[in-house]
Amino acid sequence: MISIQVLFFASAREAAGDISKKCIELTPDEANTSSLRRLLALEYPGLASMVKDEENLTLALNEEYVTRGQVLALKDGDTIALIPPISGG
Amino acid sequence: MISIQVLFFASAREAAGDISKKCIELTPDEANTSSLRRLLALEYPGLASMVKDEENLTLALNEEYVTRGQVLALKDGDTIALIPPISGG
Amino acid sequence: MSHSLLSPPSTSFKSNERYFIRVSEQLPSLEECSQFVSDASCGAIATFAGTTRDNFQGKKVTQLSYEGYVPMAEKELRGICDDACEKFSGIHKIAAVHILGDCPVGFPSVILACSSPHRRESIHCVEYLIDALKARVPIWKRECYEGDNGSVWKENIE
Amino acid sequence: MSHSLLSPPSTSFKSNERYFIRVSEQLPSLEECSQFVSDASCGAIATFAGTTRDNFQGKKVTQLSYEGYVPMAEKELRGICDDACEKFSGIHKIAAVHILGDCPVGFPSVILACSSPHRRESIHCVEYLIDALKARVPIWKRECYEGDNGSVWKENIE
Repeated sequence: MISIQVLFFASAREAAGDISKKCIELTPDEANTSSLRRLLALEYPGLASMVKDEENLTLALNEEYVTRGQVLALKDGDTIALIPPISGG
Repeated sequence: MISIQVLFFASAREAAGDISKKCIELTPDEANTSSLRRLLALEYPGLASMVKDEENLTLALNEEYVTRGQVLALKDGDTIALIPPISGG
Repeated sequence: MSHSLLSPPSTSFKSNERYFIRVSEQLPSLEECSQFVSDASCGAIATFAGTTRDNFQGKKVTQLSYEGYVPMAEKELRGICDDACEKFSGIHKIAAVHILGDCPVGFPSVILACSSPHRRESIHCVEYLIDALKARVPIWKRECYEGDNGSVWKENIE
Repeated sequence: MSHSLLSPPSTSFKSNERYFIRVSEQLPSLEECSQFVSDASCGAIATFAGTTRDNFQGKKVTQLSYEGYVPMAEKELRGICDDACEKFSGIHKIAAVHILGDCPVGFPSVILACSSPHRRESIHCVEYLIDALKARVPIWKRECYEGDNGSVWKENIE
């Protein structure tokens, strides 16, 4: 098992029930961004439609955006942030 | 005779011997911008080459630029400014 | 902090750093950002400030409230500054600061400033910076409306 | 004049006038120009400041000294603002101020600021304003060099 940290922001944070941060354990089989999206959808039903939709929610792995369509391996200690459409400025 | 006011700025002011302002009398025949340039060249030899060259010195009549090539009539009480190449900013 | 009418380039806000990046609840002032980028070798300073508007599609806006992924937002801002300096070779210094938390109507939420020897590059750079900020920096704004009209998370569309 | 870190739109420098035009020995500050144009209906403020550079073609510049045909310069600035508002329909307010007399290295000689509901127009407007100012406004600068290198009247070429 590996342990990663998940950060929730803005509408994703609210959809998950106002959770900002969660430590999640993954089996070696689940240790990638695609499986993580599925697990988060199961754990947070309110977040499901958002987290399964790459158009709607981008991931950042250790403060780097994950390109749409890309599936990245996760390792122990990684930080994943859930990034809904941004609106800075 | 009509009487106009001539204002000298920057390099034109210095070329005329550091004169900023001068009242000039014109006969009805001389009452236009083209004759004024000739008269100023005679009166201020240091200014002559500059004031005869429309490329180098623009006139403003009552705070409006005189378009290159244009000869405007002057009337009593008019103000003409000698505008060397500008360099604001 | 006190400014005379004719503000000299202050030494109090000088720095050897090329960038002044900050995402925080305390937004530096326009004057501080401008002073940071000002330099004797530069003849041009361009700035852009985004401020809270009082209306959106006919609804009266009372304030915006900002949330950010701070370390990544500052990292992205730094990346945008690097890209800008590569794109506009004359750029000397850049300030890029963004507020977090509440931003009432009329207050600035973002300030960008840059300096260059000549004017064209600073002006174009500031436009590049705000476009890139809106496209890349993980910050979110919630728009709050008057009365019972609630609030919504906005989305930069452009 | 004192500014908090988070500067609100000051009421002290507000005006019902659309333009703030000044050509004088006392240059208003960037903050004052920005405050003049700021408005609750506007989400964008762009500014440009031209400052005295310390060098020109390898010669060390000590200061610039400005002379202006003041009433006509202010009239031309007003004309430029009118043209800008016609060209960029979203522009709300404009400040356009220029110094006269000496302007030491690092000090601003000209400040332009404008506001609009959205960002694009303010940024493009500020570029239009400085280009037009350099082309039309009857102001002259003498560049003074270090040591025995004298001074020359400059000419805007662009």
